[in-house]
Amino acid sequence: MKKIINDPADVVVEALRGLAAAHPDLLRVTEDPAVVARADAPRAGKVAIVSGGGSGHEPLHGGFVGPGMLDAACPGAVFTSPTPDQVQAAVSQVDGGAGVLLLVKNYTGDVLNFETAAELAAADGVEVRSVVIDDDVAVQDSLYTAGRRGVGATVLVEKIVGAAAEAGADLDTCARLARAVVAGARSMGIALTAPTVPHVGEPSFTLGEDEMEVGIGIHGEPGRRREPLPGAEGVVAALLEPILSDLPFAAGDEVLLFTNSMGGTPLLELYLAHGIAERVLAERGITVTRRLVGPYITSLEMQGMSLTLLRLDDELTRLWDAPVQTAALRWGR
Amino acid sequence: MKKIINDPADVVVEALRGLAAAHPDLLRVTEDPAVVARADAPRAGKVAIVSGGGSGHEPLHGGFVGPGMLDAACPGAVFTSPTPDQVQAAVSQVDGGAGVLLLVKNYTGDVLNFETAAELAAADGVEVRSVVIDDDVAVQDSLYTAGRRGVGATVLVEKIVGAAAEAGADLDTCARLARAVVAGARSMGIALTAPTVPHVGEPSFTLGEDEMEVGIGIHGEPGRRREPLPGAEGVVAALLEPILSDLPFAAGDEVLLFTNSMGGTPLLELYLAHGIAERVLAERGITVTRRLVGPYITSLEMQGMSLTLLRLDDELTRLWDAPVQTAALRWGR
Amino acid sequence: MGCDAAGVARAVRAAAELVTAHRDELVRLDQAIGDADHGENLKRGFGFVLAALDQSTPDTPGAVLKLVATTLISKVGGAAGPLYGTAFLRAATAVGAASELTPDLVSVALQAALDGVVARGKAEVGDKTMVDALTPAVEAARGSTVAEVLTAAAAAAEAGAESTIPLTARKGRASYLGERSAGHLDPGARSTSLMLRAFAEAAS
Amino acid sequence: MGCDAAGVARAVRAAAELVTAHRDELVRLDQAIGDADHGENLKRGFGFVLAALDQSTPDTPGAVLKLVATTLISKVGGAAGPLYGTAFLRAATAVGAASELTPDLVSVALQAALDGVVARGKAEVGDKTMVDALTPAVEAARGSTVAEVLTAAAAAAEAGAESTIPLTARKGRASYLGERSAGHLDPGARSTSLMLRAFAEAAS
Ligand SMILES: Nc1ncnc2c1ncn2[C@@H]1O[C@H](COP(=O)(O)OP(=O)(O)O)[C@@H](O)[C@H]1O
Ligand SMILES: Nc1ncnc2c1ncn2[C@@H]1O[C@H](COP(=O)(O)OP(=O)(O)O)[C@@H](O)[C@H]1O
Ligand SMILES: [Mg+2]
Ligand SMILES: [Mg+2]
Ligand SMILES: [Mg+2]
Ligand SMILES: [Mg+2]
Repeated sequence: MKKIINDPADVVVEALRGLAAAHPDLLRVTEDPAVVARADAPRAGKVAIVSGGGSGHEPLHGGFVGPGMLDAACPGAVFTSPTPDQVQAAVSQVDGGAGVLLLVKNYTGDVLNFETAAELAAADGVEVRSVVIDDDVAVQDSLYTAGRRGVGATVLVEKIVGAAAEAGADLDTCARLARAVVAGARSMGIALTAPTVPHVGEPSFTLGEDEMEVGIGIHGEPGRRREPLPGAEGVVAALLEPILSDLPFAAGDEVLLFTNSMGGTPLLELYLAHGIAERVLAERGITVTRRLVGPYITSLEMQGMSLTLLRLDDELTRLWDAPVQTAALRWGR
Repeated sequence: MKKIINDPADVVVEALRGLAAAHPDLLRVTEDPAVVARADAPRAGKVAIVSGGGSGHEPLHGGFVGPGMLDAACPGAVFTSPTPDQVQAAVSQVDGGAGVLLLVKNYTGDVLNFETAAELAAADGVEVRSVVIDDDVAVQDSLYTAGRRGVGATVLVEKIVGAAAEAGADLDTCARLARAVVAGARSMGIALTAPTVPHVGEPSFTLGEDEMEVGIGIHGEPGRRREPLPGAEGVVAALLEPILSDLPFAAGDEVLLFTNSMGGTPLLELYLAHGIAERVLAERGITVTRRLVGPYITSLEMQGMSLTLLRLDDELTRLWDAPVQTAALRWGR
Repeated sequence: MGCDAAGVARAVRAAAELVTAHRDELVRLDQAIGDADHGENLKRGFGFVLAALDQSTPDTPGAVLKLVATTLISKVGGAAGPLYGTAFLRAATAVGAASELTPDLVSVALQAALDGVVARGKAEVGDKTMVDALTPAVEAARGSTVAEVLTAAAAAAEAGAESTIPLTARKGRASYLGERSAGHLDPGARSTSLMLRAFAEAAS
Repeated sequence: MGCDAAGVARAVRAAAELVTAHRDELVRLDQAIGDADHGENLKRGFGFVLAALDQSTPDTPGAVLKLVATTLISKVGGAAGPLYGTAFLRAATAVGAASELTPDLVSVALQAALDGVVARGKAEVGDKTMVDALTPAVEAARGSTVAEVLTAAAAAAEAGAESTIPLTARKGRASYLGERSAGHLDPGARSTSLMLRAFAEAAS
């Protein structure tokens, strides 16, 4: 294992110290339990948006804490959902009296831990709602799985709902918007290499020199199938087709296209793939009106990418465009 | 070679198409010769800031084109400096009548091609100045080398000079500021893995499982020496010591600390290293007043990192804080 | 062993040690069909359990089990944290304020633990989860001494865990793999069988 | 070969083909002590040279050399683009409007090319660059026919290129490696010797 770390057991807390040192204007970190909260939290009268999940997906979620996006993030151990205590601590740090919305990626662990946290927070007298994000079309949503994973749409939900909360939307509105984004977003990912979890010390899986793993998640779990690695055109087609046919998206739709690196894929390749995706969507009569390109929801150093498509309307577009001031996403003001 | 590309010969132009598609509000791309220019160029009466270099270092330089930073970037082939024609085309696209400043990283190829371009532009009647950036302390600046490489300081020069030009500074002032940043900045990098150049198809060098390459550049060239990979504390020490002793930096200095990923090193590790660097500097009595953490000047998918320290004064700090609106750096406004 | 609070604490320590000794195996099992953290999660959680037991000595078996439960819930995360946490919490409630565990109380506690896991995780037998180890363990948990009850449960859990190998997962992270999950032992079923083995040996 | 414009164009084509055939070797040499692009840079540049020669047929040797120069300058980039570009440009100027190259003119052109490379790159013999191949080539470039001149130059360039192996680089990208650059053939010296060999063979 080649990593710039000290003891694998300390990776998360040491990274949080660096995050806190790097962004003193935006956020505050508490180490036990681990919480990344807005520097100016709690904001009286504002709905607080809280998310979290295993570490190793940076900048998700800590990099999205700040005005216009999250009020707090709860980083678990690498690839392990946070505990209820963390979420409860986050809630109590940022609750401004207008309620707290928990944004939960759909994994058994995340759902169970946030569920318990919501009960604990409710017992503390805080009004809490949860919305579960499940946008990954690689997983068939049926009786035979834990349901679709929450992946790329998470970034979009956090941005859009964060903007609404910042603008004074109430808890019901924030929850409705979160559900609307989840309903209108679909994602799909592939991997060229596997991530190496620090406490494991070796890659989570191995792929042949000419293979890609199709339908991967963000935790180093293998995908649905293994295929020969095609050129970039083929990769984009393998990602776009299942997304487009699932919702389905149709000619005339206006969409946000989110081209995400899984961490190790450099921007040169990512922009190349993005250009192809834009061209293919244009050929299908789908209009890309907003885009996000970069490593925003990652799986450590894994090489690979995902595409997320979100159908936009005026309300979602306006909220996407609203100012955001976080470590990883900034615009407007 | 595992990459999301089509024909290796088309990588740069296809990536540029994606860049253009992703940021229509910020920039325009011409393909032959390849130039990335501000969407609103030329700006009458404003000094134009032009940089460029081989591709493979993204977001450098195209990701830094926009208000408050570069007017144009000239992307060469992967790891190959651009040609004079490209630079000349960029100059003519963005010249607003107040002169053009060329920011050149100190590599033989970059220096020679920009030199010729400057002659061509001068012959076209454009007032041109060049500043060469050479901040890499891994290379001894002596009779026995091509001189120090331009690495991390490039990002800082482009930001600071871009802010000055945006605020109306004249060509001499911009050139003076560029030289001031170069004079006050020092960098050092290490690699855990080598990049794979698309037209080569295999890693530029190979390192043992426990080795790091110390004093690397951003083109896959091997470093000055190979050492056993220490923990993150050791990595940060190996980077900071030669930087601090070179300028030298001293207790009482106020600095900008730029913790840069070479591409493949994930944010989790980068923030961890950043936290250590902040702690060590504090122990030395050096005050970090500004910081930048992320993959900003990279070497394709290479794992590794660099640190850059820039001594700040009020003028540089104010220019660093000034608004910037580019694909990769955004704040203020 | 005695089945008072101290005895139960010793059994928990034994389970903590066995699971920790199998940390790498559990990581590898989870790597094949999950995210490679199950062994690390349990090692971390039981490390805190041992520290908690070092600090305070609860005075009933139920209080020991409750301490285990709250520690796992607040320190593990992932799927295993809340599931095992709930299992221990329900077991604690089931044994109430008894100062000593009887064979019957152990059976009841195991049943309560299983009910808790199912209530939280909604898994059925055959879904390739810890339920596949715990369900046969509960069914087999009969005997005239606590040691007999736990030995029977542990043996059944071991067989139940093995039975997950050919299964296609329908719950948890392994379900994302679809048919590619078949041919692998479920890590949670394995850790359940390890814990029961440790309890059984501690009781013998 | 004839040494008129068509003959010089044929020689340039031969050089383009030989360098392109050695593309991988030049990439590997540059990979060891540089950034692995020298072969690709020259292949790309000479590809454009061939295309330019296909389009227009300049009518003097000097015009052919100038076309090569401007194409390399505008299409190659890196260190080799301006250096080889300048070499061909100075050679073009040196042969002026002559309609046919003589042995003397070839010697003069080679000297001018070397002077141009040194003027741009400031390298001296022993710095481990193309200058180590070009300098002995210029010194050896004597003979009673163009073929003799170029054959002597090519042989000297080859020896000069080999001489770079033990050297520690003091110019160009290889200089960053310090003593680690010793033990490797300089890619630019190698490509210089390849070009001169192609010229010599075309002239023979
Ligand atoms: N819904 C569920 N019901 C019962 N057990 C489950 C369920 N989901 C997962 N598990 C168990 O949890 C184990 C995985 O635990 P762990 O790796 O610690 O958590 P995570 O899956 O969050 O990484 C699985 O092997 C399985 O036995
Ligand atoms: N200052 C110089 N003078 C003469 N030749 C040089 C100089 N610097 C580099 N070279 C030559 O250029 C070659 C490298 O060319 P190339 O790889 O195409 O460019 P780059 O170094 O920009 O990647 C070296 O092998 C060397 O022969
Ligand atoms: Mg997990
Ligand atoms: Mg080069
Ligand atoms: Mg797991
Ligand atoms: Mg080179």
